[in-house]
Amino acid sequence: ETTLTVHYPMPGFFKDVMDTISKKFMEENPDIKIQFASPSATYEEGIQTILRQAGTSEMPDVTFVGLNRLRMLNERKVGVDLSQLVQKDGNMTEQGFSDTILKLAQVNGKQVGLAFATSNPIMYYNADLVKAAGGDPDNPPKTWDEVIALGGKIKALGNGVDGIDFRWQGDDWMFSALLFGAGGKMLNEDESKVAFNGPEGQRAVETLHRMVTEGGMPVFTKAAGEQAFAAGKVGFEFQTTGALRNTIKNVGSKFDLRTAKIPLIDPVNGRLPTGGNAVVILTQDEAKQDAAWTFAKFAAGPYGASVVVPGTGYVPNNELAAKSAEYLGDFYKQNPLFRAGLSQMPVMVPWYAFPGTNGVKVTQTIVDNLSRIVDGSAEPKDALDDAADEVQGMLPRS
Amino acid sequence: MSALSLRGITKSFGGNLILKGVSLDAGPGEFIALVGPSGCGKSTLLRILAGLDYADQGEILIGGREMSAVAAANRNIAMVFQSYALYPHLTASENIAVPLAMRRLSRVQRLPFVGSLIPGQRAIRAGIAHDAKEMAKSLKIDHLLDRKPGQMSGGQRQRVALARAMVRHPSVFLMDEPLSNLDANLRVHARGEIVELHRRAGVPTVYVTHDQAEALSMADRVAVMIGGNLLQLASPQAIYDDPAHIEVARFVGQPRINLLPAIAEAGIVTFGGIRLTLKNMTQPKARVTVAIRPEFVHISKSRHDGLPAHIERIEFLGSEVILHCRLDAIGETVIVKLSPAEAAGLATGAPVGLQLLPERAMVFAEDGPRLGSVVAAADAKREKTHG
Amino acid sequence: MSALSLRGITKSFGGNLILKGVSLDAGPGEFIALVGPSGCGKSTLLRILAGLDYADQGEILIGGREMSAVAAANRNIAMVFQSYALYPHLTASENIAVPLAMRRLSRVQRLPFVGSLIPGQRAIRAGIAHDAKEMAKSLKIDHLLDRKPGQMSGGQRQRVALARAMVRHPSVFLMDEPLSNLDANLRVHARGEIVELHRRAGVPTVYVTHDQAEALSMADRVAVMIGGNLLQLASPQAIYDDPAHIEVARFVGQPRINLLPAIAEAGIVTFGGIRLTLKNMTQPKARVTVAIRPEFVHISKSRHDGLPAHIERIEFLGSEVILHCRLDAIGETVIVKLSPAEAAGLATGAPVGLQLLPERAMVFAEDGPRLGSVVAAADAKREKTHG
Amino acid sequence: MTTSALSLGRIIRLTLLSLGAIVFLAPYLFMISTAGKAQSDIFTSSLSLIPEHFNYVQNFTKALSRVPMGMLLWNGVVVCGLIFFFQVLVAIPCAYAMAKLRFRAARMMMVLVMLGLLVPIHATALPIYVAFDRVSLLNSYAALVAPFTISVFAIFMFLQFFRAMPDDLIHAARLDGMSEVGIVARVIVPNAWPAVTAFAIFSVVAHWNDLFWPLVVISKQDYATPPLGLMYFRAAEAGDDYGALMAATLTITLPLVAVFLLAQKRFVEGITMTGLKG
Amino acid sequence: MASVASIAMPRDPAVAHRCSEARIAWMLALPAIMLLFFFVLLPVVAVIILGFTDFELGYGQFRFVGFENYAHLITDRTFRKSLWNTSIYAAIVAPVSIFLGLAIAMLIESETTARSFFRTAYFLPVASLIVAMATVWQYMFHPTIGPLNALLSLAGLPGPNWLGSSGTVLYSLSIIGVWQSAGFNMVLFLAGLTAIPRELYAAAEVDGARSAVDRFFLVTWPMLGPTTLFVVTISITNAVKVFETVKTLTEGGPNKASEVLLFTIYQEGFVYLRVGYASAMTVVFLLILVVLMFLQYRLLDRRVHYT
Ligand SMILES: Nc1ncnc2c1ncn2[C@@H]1O[C@H](COP(=O)(O)OP(=O)(O)OP(=O)(O)O)[C@@H](O)[C@H]1O
Ligand SMILES: Nc1ncnc2c1ncn2[C@@H]1O[C@H](COP(=O)(O)OP(=O)(O)OP(=O)(O)O)[C@@H](O)[C@H]1O
Ligand SMILES: O=P(O)(O)OC[C@H](O)CO
Ligand SMILES: [Mg+2]
Ligand SMILES: [Mg+2]
Repeated sequence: ETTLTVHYPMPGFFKDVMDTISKKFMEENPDIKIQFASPSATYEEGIQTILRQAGTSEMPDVTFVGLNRLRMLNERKVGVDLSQLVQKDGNMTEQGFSDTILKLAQVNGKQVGLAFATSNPIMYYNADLVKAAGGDPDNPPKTWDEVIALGGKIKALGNGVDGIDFRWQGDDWMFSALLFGAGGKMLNEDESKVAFNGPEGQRAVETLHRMVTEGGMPVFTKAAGEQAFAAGKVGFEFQTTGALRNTIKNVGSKFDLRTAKIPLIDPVNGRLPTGGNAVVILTQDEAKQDAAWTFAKFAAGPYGASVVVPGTGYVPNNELAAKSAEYLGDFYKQNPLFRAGLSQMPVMVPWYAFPGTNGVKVTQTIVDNLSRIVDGSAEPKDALDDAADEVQGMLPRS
Repeated sequence: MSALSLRGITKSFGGNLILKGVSLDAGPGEFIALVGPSGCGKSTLLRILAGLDYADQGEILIGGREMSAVAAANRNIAMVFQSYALYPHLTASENIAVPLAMRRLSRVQRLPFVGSLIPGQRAIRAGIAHDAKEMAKSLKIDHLLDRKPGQMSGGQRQRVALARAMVRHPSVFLMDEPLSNLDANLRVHARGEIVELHRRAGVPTVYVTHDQAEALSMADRVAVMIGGNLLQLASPQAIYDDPAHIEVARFVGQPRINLLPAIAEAGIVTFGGIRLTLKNMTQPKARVTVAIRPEFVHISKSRHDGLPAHIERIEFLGSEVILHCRLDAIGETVIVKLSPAEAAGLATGAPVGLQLLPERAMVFAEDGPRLGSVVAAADAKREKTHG
Repeated sequence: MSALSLRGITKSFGGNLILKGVSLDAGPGEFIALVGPSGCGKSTLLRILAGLDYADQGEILIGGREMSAVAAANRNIAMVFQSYALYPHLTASENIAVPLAMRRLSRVQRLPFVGSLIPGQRAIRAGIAHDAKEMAKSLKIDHLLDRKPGQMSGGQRQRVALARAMVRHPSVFLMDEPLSNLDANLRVHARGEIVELHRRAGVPTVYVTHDQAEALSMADRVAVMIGGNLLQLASPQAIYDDPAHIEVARFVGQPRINLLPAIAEAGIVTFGGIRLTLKNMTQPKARVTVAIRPEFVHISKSRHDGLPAHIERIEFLGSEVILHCRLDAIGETVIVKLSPAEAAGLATGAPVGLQLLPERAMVFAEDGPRLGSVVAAADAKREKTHG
Repeated sequence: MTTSALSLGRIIRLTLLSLGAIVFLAPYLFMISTAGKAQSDIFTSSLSLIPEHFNYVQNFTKALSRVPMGMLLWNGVVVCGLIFFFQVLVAIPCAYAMAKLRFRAARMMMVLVMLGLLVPIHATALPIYVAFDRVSLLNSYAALVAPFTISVFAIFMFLQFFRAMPDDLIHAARLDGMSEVGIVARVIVPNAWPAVTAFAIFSVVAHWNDLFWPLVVISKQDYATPPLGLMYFRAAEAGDDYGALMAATLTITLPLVAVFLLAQKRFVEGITMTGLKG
Repeated sequence: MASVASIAMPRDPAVAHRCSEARIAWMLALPAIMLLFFFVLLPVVAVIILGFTDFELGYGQFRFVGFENYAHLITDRTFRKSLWNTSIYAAIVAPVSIFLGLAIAMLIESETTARSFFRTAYFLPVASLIVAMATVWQYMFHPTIGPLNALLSLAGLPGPNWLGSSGTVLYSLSIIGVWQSAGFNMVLFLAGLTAIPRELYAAAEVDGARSAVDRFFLVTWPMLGPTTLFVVTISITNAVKVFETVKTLTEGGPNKASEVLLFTIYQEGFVYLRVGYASAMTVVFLLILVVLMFLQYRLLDRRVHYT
C-alpha cells in the first residue's frame, strides 16, 4: 500500500472537491491511500509552503500549483518532469488530455504538471440593475464601450449603486485579460523586452481608466467588490469563472444573477488567459511517483473535472468530461450560468509567467501601477510606462 | 458651642461593629488624646472625621456646621496618617509643599508644564518652598529635603508626614500616632513642636497615640476608647488617678495597675487578708476587683511588715526598678515600682512584705464600672497565712 | 571562648561608611540589647551577622567557627525582621511551621503531593503543627492560626514573626525591634515570653530595640551604637549610671539627661555658679559638659534654695511629673523628675530653686569621653545672681 | 467614595464606558449576527443585525463537522498549556535571579531580554524552521511549542513584579533554611500569582490565536491549531463561507473569553504584599 | 559561563559570598539564557549572515555578496515607503492606544457596577483572532454596504473609502490597531492602578486635592510610572511589528499605501522568496527598534519612580 500526502491551496474552493475526489479515488485504487496536508489559503502561500519544504521530509508528494507559478517551480527544479510519464502512457489524448490542455502546464516544453482546474475571466451581471438602467438583461453588452456606458447609467441610479467591479487587484491575471483581449503580449518573442506597453497595452489601460471615469467603478478592495456585488450594489463584475459557485451562494435570491462572455478589445485576435492550477508531483520516490501519476490523472481527468466544474465554476480541463453525458453533458444544459466560461474555451491561452527570479515581484509592480490608474493618481499611459520601466529592470539580464 | 463635635458615630465593617456610638466634643483649641488598644477603631474614627470614610450613623459638626455632605478635600482638616502616606515619587520638600500648593495655586497654575507658564506662580511657589523649609527646620529634617521617602528611615518619613500636616492652617488637626517611629529624644523634641504649634494655631486637635506619656503629657483631655466605646473622656490627671472603668485603669499606667480579686459586702471589701471600707457602697455581696498602682505599694524587707510575698522578678529600668512580687496568700502577682536606691539589696526569691496604700486603692464592679472610693483600711493586717 | 563574636566589622553603602569597625563578643546564653538612634546601622549589623549581607571587612565567629563561607541558610540563625517579613500566602500557623518543616522534613518529604506519600512524614508534620501551636499559645495568637498576614493587625503580625523565630532551636537569636508595634500591656507580656525562651534556649541573643525600658530590663549587657561605632557595651546599670561617653548618656534615659556647659581647670569644674571637684582630672583649662539625670535634681519652692530657675513647662505622666526649668543664670533648661505628690502646688512660670546632687553628676570632655568622676561639690552655692 | 447613588459624574462615566463598550464590541455583534445568517443573507445592502432565517444550527454544524473542531481545540489547549508552562518555568527563576541576586551578567541579560522583546518571530522564522527540519522536529507539538518556551515578555513582566517584592521576605526564607530554588518555589511563585495570571492571559491569547508559526511548521492536520483549522473557511478568492467562518470563530473564541473571565478576578484583585509593614 | 565559578576562592569574605550568589544566579538564569541563545540570538545571527548573501528559497546554494543588499535597500522605493508608513502607523497607534487604555482603566477602576463586564468587553479585541476579524473589519469598512459608512450617511456625511483609498487605508488600519491593543494596555494599567495604595488618595484629599484632575497628577500618574514605561515599550514594539491586519486586509495596497516593514520583509522573503534581501531588511528593522528602545529608556527610565 502506498500513502500519498497531498497539498492544495484555497480550501474555500477546493476542500469539498478534494474530499470527493480522493474518496472516489481510494475506492478505485484500494492500494493507494490519500492523506491531505494542511491546505494553504492562497496560491501564493501554497507555493511558499512548497518551496520552504522542498528537500525536507515535510514536502508533500503531490501539490496543486497556480498555473503562473509553474515556471518558478521549474526554474528551482522542484517537482518531477512528467514528460516521460506522458510518453510512457502514450494515450493521453484518449484519456481526455488533448495537447492544448497538456500545454497549459508546460514550461519551455517540459511537462511540469497536469492542469487540474482551469478558468477564464467572465462577466457577471446584476440583471435587475441592468434592467433598471435601461439595458436588456437577455442581451448583455458585448463590447467594453457598451459595458462602460451601461455601467455609467447604473451608477447614475444612485442609492449607493456602482457600475462596475473589475478585479484588477491581487495579480496580473485580469490585466492580461484586457491585454490579451486586445491581442497584446507581456514580453517580446525572446522574452528580453517588455511588450505590454505597446498600443494594445495602452488600449487595455485606457479601457480600465474609462471604467473608472465613465463606467462607475469605485476603488474596491478585492473582498469589498465581491461583497458589494453580492449585496446587489454593483452592476457588472469581471472576474474568474472559478468564483461562480460561491457567487451564486452569496447572491442567493437577492437579485437575478447572470453571466456572459467578457468583452474583448479586439474581438478577432483577442485571447484570454487561463487561470487555475495544475497538479504537480513532488516525490522523488519511484513507487510513489507511479501512484502519484495515477492520482494526478484521476484528479485532472474526466471524473475530477465532473466534480470540480459544478462545485466551483471552473471550466472543464478535460475534453471527455466536457463532452460526455456521463460526466458534464447535462450539467451545462441545466446550469446556463456556467456556460459563459465554457464558451470562451477556444480563446484560452496560457497565463503568462514571467521569467527569472523576480516573477512575483513583476506581477506586484503591474498591480501597483494599475492601482494608480484606478485611484486617479496617474494618467493611464504614464502608469503603464512606469510599470514597463520597472518590469524591464526586473527581467533577467542575459 | 464646641469647635468639633461627634454625635453617636457608629461604623461597622462587614458585620463587625467597630464603633458603637461614639460621641465627643472638643472646644476651640482643645487638644484631645485618643488612646486605646490596637484595633479598637481609633484610626477608623479619625478617617470618618476627615471625611475619608463614612459613618453608618451619627453626625459630625465642625465649627457648628454639619459635615456629612462636605468632601474631605473641602473640610480643611490636616491629618498625619499612621502609615505616613507620603507621596513616594516626591521629595520631602515637595511632599510638605503639596497642601500649600493645593491652596495657594490656582487650578491652572497647578497643572504640570502648563502651570509653569502662568505668571505669578513663580513667586507663590517660592513662598511655598520657604514655608516648607521653615517647617522642616523645626522638625530637624531640613537636611533631607531633597530625598524621596524611599531614601529615608522610618523616623525621618514620619517627620515629613508630620511637617506636611503642620505646615497648613487647618480648622482641625488629626494625628494618628505621629511619633511612633522616633527614638526617645527625638520624640520628646517633636512633642514640644506639636504642642507649640497647637498653641499657636488654636484649633481643636485629636491625637491618637499608644504612648501613654505622650497622651498624658500633651493633652488637655484624654479619651480612652476600648472595644468601640469611649469609656472615659477626662483630664489626664482624672484618667490616671480616677479611672471610671476597670478597662481604663488597666489600659493607662505603666507598669500596669495591680488588679486583685476581692469580695465586697455591705461596704466592706475583703481580699487576701485585707479589708477596705467603701463610701457609697450599698449593694449586696458581690465579686469586685481592687486596683492599686505600682507606685502606691510599699515594700519592706520583712515579710511581716504588710502582706507576705516573694520577689519573682526584678526589672531595672534606669531611673526606676520594677518588682514583680507574688502574694503568698492568694498567689496573685503584685507589681511594685521603686527607685533604684529603694531597690538596693533586693534579690529575686527574697521574702518581702507589701503595704498597699488603702487611700489609693480603687474598687471596680465585676463588669467594670468604678464602685465608690475607698475610705479607709478596715483592717490592713493579714488574717491568715498560708504554708 | 565566646559563643558569638564580631571582629572589626565595617560596611559601607555607596561611599557612606555605615559600620566603622564594630567588635562585639557574646557569651553562650548572653542576651545583648543593641540600641542606637534610627539609621545608625543596627539592622545592617544584624543582617551581616545573619549572612544576608556581607561585611566589607572583619570576621564573624559563631561557636568559634568562621562564618564567612557559610550561607545564611546554613548558619542556623533565627531572626525577627523589623518589617516582619511574613510569607503573605501562608496562614499564621504555616508561617510558624516553615523553619521546622525545612529542618525536620527531608527534601523529598517537603515536595507537594509527592511528599505526602512518603512514609513517616505525617507524624513529623503533626509534630511540627503541635510545636507551632504551642508557640502561638504562649504569644497569645493561637486564635489567629488560620488567618493570613493580610487579615491581621500590625501587632498580631509581629507576634507571628516572633513565633516563627522562637519556635526553632537556633544557635543565635537575632531580633530587630520585635515588639515595637504592640501596646504597652502586650509588650510587657511578650517581653516576659522572650526572656523565658532565652533562658530555656541558652543561646546568644542580639536584640535591637528603640525602647529603653526593654533594653535595660531584658539584657545582660546593652550595646550602644551611635554613628557606626559601638560606644559602650556594658551592663544596663553601668550604661545608665556610668556612661562612658556623652552620647551614651544623652541617648539612654527617659526623660533625657541634663547637659550643662562648663569649664574645667585643674580638677575643678565650674558652671552656672557651681563648682565641682573631679578625681583623676589633670588636664589644663577646657570646655566640658556636666551631665545629671533628672531624678537627681531636687527642687525647692524657694528660689534661694539651690540654683534659681523658673518653671517653663510641666508634663504630667501619670506616675510622675516632668518639670522643664530654665536656669536664671545661664539660660539652660534643666529637666526635673518628680512624683505627682512632690509636684503638687508647682505651676508654670513659678520661680524655684534647683539642687543638683553633685555625687550623681558626670563630666564629659568636649569631644565626648567621660572625664573621671565627681568627688564633691566644691561649692554648691551660687556665686552671683542675674537680674 | 462609595456613593452608590447616581451622581452626575457617575452618569457621565457610565455613559462613556457603555458607548466605548458598544464600539469595541461592534465587530462582535456583527460576528454573532453573521454566525446565524445564511450565506445569501450576509452581504445585503440593508443593515440588519438579526438574521432573517436563523441559520445558527446549520452554521455551527458546518463549523463543527467540516473541521475536526474537537481535535483543533484540544491541540490549542495542549500547545497553549505547554507554552505557558514552560514560559513560566523558565522565566520565573531567571527574573528572580535578575531582580534579587547580585550577578554580573544581569546587565547583559537585560540587554538580551530587551532584544528578545524586539525580535518578532516573523524575522527569525526561517533559520528556526531550517534548524527544526534538520532535527526532524517539524509537524510536532515540540515544533509548535519550543520557540516560545522562552518569553522575554514574561521575564520583563516578572522582573518588574519581583523588584517590588521586599528583600526581607527573601531574607526570612533564607534564614528559615530554604535554598534559592526553594525560595523560588515556595515564596516567589505563590506570591507571584497576580503577575502569573496576567501573563497567562497574554500568553494564552497570543498563542491560541497565532496563525503564522503553525502555518510554517505544521503541514499535518493532526497538529493543527484552531486558527489553522479556520483556514478551511477562508480563501483568497471570491466568496468565503462567512456564516460558518463566524460560527467557527465564535467556537474558538469562547474558550478564551471564559479563561479571561476566570482569570481577571484573580489578577485585578491586586498586587499587595500584606505580610509586611508599611 | 562556568568560568565565573572556577576562580580560586578569594580571601575577602564579601567577594566569596558574591561568587556563590552569582553561581546560583547563573544556575537559575541558565535555562532562559540557553533558550534565548537558541531561539533569539542564534537566529538573529543567522539572519545577519543571510543578509550578506543572495540566498533565495528553492535554490540550493547562495553566494556572499557583501553589502550589496544594503546598497540596494537605500534605493528601494518600497522599503522607504514602508518605513514611512510604519512610522505613521506607530505614531498613531501607540499613543492613542496607551491613552485610551489608561482612560478606560481609570473609568473602570472608579466604577463599582459591571466592572467585569466592561473589562471583558474592552479586552475582547485582544482575544480575537485576526484572521477571522479581518473579515468583519472588511465589512465594517465597506465603502458602500458597510455599517460605518451607513452611519455616516445617516448623519449626511460622505463616507470615505476606508481600506480602498490610499489616502485613508493607513488610518483605517490604525483604527483596527487601536481597537486591538487598547484592551491590552487597559489590563496592564488596571493592574498598575490596583497597586496604588488607597492611603495616598486619602492623603491627597486631606491635602486639598479637590478635583479628580489634581488627584490624577498628584498620585495616579506618577505612581503609574513603571507600568506606563512597560506599556509604552510594549505598545511601540507591537505597533512597529504590525503585520497580520495588513496581510489579511490590504496586502500592502493600494499602491503600497499600507506597506509596512514587517509586511515588506515577509513579502520579500516568503513571496518573492529573496531571503537574502529580506534578511538585510530585517537587520535594518531590528536596528531601528534597538535605537528606538535605547532612546526611550534614556529619556524615560530615569524619570520613572520605582517604589
Ligand atoms: N476596611 C476594613 N475592612 C474590614 N475591617 C476593617 C477595615 N478597616 C479597619 N477594620 C477593622 O476595624 C478595626 C479598627 O481598625 P482601626 O484601624 O480603626 O484600629 P486602630 O484603633 O487604629 O488600631 P491601631 O492602634 O492598630 O492602629 C480593626 O479590627 C480592623 O481589623
Ligand atoms: N541598601 C542600602 N543602600 C544604601 N543605604 C542603605 C542601605 N541599607 C541601609 N542603608 C543606610 O544605612 C544606614 C543604616 O541603616 P539600618 O537599616 O541598619 O539602620 P537602623 O539602625 O536599623 O535604623 P532603624 O532604627 O531606623 O531601623 C541608614 O542610614 C540607611 O539609610
Ligand atoms: O482563481 P483562479 O484559479 O481562476 O485564478 C485566477 C486568478 O487567480 C485571478 O486573479
Ligand atoms: Mg490605627
Ligand atoms: Mg532597623
